[in-house]
Amino acid sequence: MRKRPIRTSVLALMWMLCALPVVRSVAQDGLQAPAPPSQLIARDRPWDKGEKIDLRWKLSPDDSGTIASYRIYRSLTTKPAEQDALERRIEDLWYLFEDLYVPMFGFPPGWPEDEKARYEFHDPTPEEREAAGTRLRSELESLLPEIKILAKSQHADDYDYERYAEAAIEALETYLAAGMGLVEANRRAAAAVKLLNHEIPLSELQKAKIDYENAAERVARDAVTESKLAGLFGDNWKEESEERADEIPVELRKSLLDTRLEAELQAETKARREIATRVGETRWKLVAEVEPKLLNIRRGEMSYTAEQLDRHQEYLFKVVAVNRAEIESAPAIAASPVSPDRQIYDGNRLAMMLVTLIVCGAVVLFIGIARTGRPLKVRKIAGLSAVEEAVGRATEMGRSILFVCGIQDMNDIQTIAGITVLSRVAKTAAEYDAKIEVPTARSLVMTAARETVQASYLAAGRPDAYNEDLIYYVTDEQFGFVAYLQGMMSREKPAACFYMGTFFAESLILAETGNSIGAIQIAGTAMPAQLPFFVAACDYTLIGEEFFAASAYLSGEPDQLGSLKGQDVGKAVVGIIVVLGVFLATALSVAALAGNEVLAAHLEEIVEYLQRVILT
Amino acid sequence: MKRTIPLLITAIGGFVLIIAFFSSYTQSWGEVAAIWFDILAAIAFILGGGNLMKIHLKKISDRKAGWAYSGVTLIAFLTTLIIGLGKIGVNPSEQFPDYAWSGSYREVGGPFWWLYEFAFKPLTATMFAMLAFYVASAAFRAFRAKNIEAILLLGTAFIILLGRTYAGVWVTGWLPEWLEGLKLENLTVTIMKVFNTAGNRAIMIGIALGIVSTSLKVLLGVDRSYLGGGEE
Amino acid sequence: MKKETVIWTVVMLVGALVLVLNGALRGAGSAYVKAVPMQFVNVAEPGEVNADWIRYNSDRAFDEKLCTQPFEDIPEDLRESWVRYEQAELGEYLASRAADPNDDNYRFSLSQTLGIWVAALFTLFIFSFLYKDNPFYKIAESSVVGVSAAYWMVIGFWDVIVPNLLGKVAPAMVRAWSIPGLEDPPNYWYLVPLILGLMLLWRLSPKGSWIGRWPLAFVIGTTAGIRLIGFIQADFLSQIRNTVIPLIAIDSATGSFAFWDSLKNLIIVIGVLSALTYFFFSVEHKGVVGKTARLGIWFLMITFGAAFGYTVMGRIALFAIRLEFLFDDWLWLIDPLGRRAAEYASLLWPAMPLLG
Amino acid sequence: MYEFFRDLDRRWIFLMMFLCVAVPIIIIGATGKTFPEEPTQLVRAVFDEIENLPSGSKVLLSYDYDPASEGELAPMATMFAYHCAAKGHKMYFMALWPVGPQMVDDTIENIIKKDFKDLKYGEDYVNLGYKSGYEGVIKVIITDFTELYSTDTRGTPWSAIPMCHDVNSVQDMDLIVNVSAGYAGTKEWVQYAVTPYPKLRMVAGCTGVQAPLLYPYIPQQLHGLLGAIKGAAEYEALVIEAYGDKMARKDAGDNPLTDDNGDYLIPGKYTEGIRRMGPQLVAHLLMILLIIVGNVIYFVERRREGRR
Repeated sequence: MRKRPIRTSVLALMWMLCALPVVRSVAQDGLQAPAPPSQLIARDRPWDKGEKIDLRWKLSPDDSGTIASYRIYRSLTTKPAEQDALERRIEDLWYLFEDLYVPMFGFPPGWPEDEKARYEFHDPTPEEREAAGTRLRSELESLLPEIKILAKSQHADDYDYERYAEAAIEALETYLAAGMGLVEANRRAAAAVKLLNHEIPLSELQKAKIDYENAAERVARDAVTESKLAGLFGDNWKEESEERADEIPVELRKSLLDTRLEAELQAETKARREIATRVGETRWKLVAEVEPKLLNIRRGEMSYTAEQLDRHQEYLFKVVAVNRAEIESAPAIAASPVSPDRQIYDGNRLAMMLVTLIVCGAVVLFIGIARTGRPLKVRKIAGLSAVEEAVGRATEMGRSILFVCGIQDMNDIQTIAGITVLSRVAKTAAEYDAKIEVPTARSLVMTAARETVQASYLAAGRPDAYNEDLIYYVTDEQFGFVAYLQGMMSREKPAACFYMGTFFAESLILAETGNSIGAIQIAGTAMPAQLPFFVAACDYTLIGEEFFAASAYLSGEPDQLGSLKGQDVGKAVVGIIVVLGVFLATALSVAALAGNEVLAAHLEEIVEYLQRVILT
Repeated sequence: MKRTIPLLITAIGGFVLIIAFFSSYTQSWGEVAAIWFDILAAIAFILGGGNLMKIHLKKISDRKAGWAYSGVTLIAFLTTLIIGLGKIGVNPSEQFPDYAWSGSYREVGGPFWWLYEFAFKPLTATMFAMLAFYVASAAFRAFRAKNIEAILLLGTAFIILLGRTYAGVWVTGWLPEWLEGLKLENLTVTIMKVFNTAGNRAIMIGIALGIVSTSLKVLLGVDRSYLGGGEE
Repeated sequence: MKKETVIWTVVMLVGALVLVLNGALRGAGSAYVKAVPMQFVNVAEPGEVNADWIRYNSDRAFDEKLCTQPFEDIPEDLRESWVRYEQAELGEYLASRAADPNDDNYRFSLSQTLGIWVAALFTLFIFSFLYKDNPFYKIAESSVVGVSAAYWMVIGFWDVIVPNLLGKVAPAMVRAWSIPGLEDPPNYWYLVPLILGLMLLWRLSPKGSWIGRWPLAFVIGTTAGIRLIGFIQADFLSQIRNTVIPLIAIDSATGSFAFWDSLKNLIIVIGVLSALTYFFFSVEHKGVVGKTARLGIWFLMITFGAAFGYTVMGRIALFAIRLEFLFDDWLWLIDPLGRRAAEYASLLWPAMPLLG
Repeated sequence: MYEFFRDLDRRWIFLMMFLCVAVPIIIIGATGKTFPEEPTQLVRAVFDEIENLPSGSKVLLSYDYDPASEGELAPMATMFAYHCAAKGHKMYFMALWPVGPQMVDDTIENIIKKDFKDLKYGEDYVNLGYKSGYEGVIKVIITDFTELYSTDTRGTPWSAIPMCHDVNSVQDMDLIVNVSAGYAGTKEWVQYAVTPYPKLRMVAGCTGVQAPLLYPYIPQQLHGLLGAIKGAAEYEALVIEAYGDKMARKDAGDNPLTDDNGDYLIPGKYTEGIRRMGPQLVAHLLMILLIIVGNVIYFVERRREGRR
């Protein structure tokens, strides 16, 4: 009787939804470029990790029917000019080191003769050495302060490479102090500069340049190699040549090398020339293409959040409108470049934090209530009353109890839950004077289980009965552990078996073996895939959440029982959110079916907010 | 002291990680803690391995029943350990041919690989394969239609078992098109997508709540059995 | 009991005889390898701190002057070589022998042949437990415990301790010893797990074993923190999100009402809510709650049945593979992959006409 | 009779199970005869997803499994590679499991190098290898491959691999194919790749244990699924139906060989799944029989008790 008014009002609401006016837009294809969007504003997104920028713009004044979508571009920004120049100087310095090494110090002893020919260097005269050394020294001295500034700059800090810069500076200073004569100092200095050069992150433009050069080089190389090796090995020259390398004549190797070097040089020159013509032009990268939704059109503006940005770069954005004939409008460009900032609090996780606080708060609250001594009612769980019975039976029969805390390590909550159950079972066992055996698959679990069982024996007032050797490590390997358990169970025939923790495929092997020796078996796990096997083969199974509740039940302490009430609050929260969400989603599809686009659009926004923001 | 400090360590470690999760600067702390855990677990191998040796040596020296098998275990353990830790019979890696220790200890063709391929793998895989037998005996023994719950369990298993072989096609292949949804292979899909989804979801939500409350109990010191019982 | 022993002894002797004959006459269970020479050349530029080794016969080798001479002529300190053995099939071995009797690239491998026999025997030993516990199973069990415990220790050492602990605390040492490519600078934060680890080992000393509780407390605390957050994010919220579905579904293709999808959605929502009711601890399962919880159990049972059915498939496949190993690699009874020449293909050829 | 079954020693069941698997393996292994496969909707969806892409499309194949699950998954991995190669797609192999690259190499050696000799490494297929980090890898490469994959497994720089020139991220792929044995695997690909980027298409092959947990994602996030060995077998049947003439053993004149019925002679490596379905079918029937017998005993027992 009580429910009828609600049902009636829901029906009435749905009827009203269907009756709302319908908005339709007339599609009109234009061949001309659409009018551009305007007032593009780019702002750092507040409360994020420093990787997002919010964009907002006014829609193109053209009819919404003709605009298919908006394309968002961002510029491939370069670093500040000074930064770029410094990088280039460091690069040059590296080449200088390379070029000067041999003229300064001659070839290292034992260097093969034809290797010397490869460098086209002669053993330098003392004057040449002197000159080269002076030049290197002056270059270095002028550059060192700049490198120091770089190493201390915000830039280095951000990219976390100042340690390399520091190491490089140290090596270079040693080098300058040591003079020119030390081969080892020179080597280390060269390596230091190379390191520095290597560690400076490239801008996107530079990356593109390098890619282009590499590609040109590779094409040139393959073109030379393929014709020659294909003649020798046929179509599959690449694999074949690697397998039958011994058959490649030495002369062919030599001529290949020469022609390749030549071709590479040409290709690189050509690539550099081509790149040079492109430098200076602004390059845009398409970030996304978004379609305006009904609500956007009504509001006349749209927004988008550019993600996955680098917080050390500055970005310029532009937005263009695209009509149905795929023609782009003139762009709306943001006034100035922005770079994303990082804030200490991650706002994406606000909703999650609230949920965490509610769920945890409920548990804490009920534990608190329980401590005040108010009685708490909780229902019974069948499997748990069997614990005492199982221990008792083992004592009667004079056989042992087997307890397995799963096969995972202590970084799994199920193992911890298993250990807490163990503490209660061990206490009961100590009181009954039954022998309890705990083989473990992890060393840390063995350690923790020993602590636990020892304490339980102490609590039961029988510390002398505790035997450390009954809690032992077998092997980390899942099936090695099971092979051992299977053999052990069939030989020692424990009267009661507990499986409490994370189990995988071994669940059924254990349960079946236990069954064949006629043991009472009680299992508890939160592995959905293994539950059916325990349910089928064990006497009692604690399913999922019941397993975590077990230790609270077994302890019987009021504050532990309080946590169960807290969990129930969590479930109630789930129920409320699900019912609410389902209602909204249903209303959305009813509105859509009825053709009420405006209402549908509003509802869609709400449902999306629920799913994308609150429940993420 | 002996109990208060560990409780403090637990609470601080846990709550710091929870708070760290919500700040942009400290989100990676969880991963660091996971790496540290791996290191701790690897060091703990010394405890586990030592314990293994101790137990078996004791069995041998006591001449307990079956002490010879302890000998087998010890020999297998030590052989594998020495070959593996010593990278015996392993070639250097291809990038660094001049570093004798740079090769992979698992190199194909090496002695450690041999132990893996011809002892570790067949032994563990065969243990795994024994499940085929246990599944059969469990099906025979445990799947009895005692009540509605049991009927649902075995009925579903029945449909899936049939639906996932050619037998399913034989049994219901004659159904007309408008009853296509009842063909076993399609029924299988419906069961999986609807009932199985609903059940699994409820279990997962429940487990998540159970884990939250267990974690909280541990962090708040309500449940401190792992440190040894209630009293100081 | 005596009779059983006699029967088993006879069965085993006959079996062993057949195996030996099968191995000796047909070569069953033998393995072959292909020898691949591995030749490396150091092509580092002068002044380069690190050596730059490349395969003598790789693609890159054609860009290096050093490789334009026969391998033997390269200065000794600039080259390294050894032989790698790859697994090969009998078919390849026979083919290479037929083409050139002196070709020793393909060889018979004693160690791997032995390996196949060991693996096959271990497989049988483990299966023998299905009959009953016996000494063979005990041998297999003891071996697997020993081998696997050591195996995981070795992995823990080379994959965790060396790169993640030593590599962070003393990178220079590790670089000079086993990971020459290691680039990271020292990170002394990793002394924390090292110290915790040492505290853990304190348990071995007779006094002050309580120190071992500190690392344990750290582990349990951090685990609780990480899992609490992780499960709320991954399971709790995402499963609720997936359950927010319309009870009136729309066919995305036609835009009209979809009856069957709506029904499915309804069942899912009811299923989730009723199964959650089953897990309620505060209320006894009586009355409306009891009925809802009962419905919840039904959903759970269907879930379990489905999981059971699917898992069975995997388990049988695993067993089939062990048998294929025995029949194919070891006994050479079958040859579905065509790895051996026709005359080795099957022992069953006399029975072929019968099998059709 | 009833007493015999009631007190049945489980070793009899073990023996039956052994025979049900061993006999079909030997018969199928010796005769090459197999059961026919009737592909189901989900498997057909997987096949269509690859088949309907225009030739030359980019397909990312992530092999996330290890030797322990090879039995169920290797046939799928083989067939995925064959199908993509036969259709002329560009294949980008990668792995989230440490041993995954070996699985990829096996596939490349046995399938691509043997049966598609004209495909070139780096132009038609590439092995990007393994990166550690589980789902973290997916989260990164979904927006940028080069952040993790600066080279392929052979050490070739990304920019030097021709087929990678127009690839920036997973989003540039026309299809993701995943072979998965657990974590990290299909679930993570769905969660971190397809869910945030719904334009991506994805099909997967997984072990039987995983399948129940993946069904909730079909068909919105996962566009096709091969579940366990059965899925593999059905998929094999579909590919053989479409490409049997290419796949079959060839005579000296490079013409496909056929058997007496006019069916193509397919090499054993392409029928692994179909062959394994023989023991699977018989074993499933045994399981069903056991459940029925078990229940008959139960009801007889109950009736007798009731009579008492």
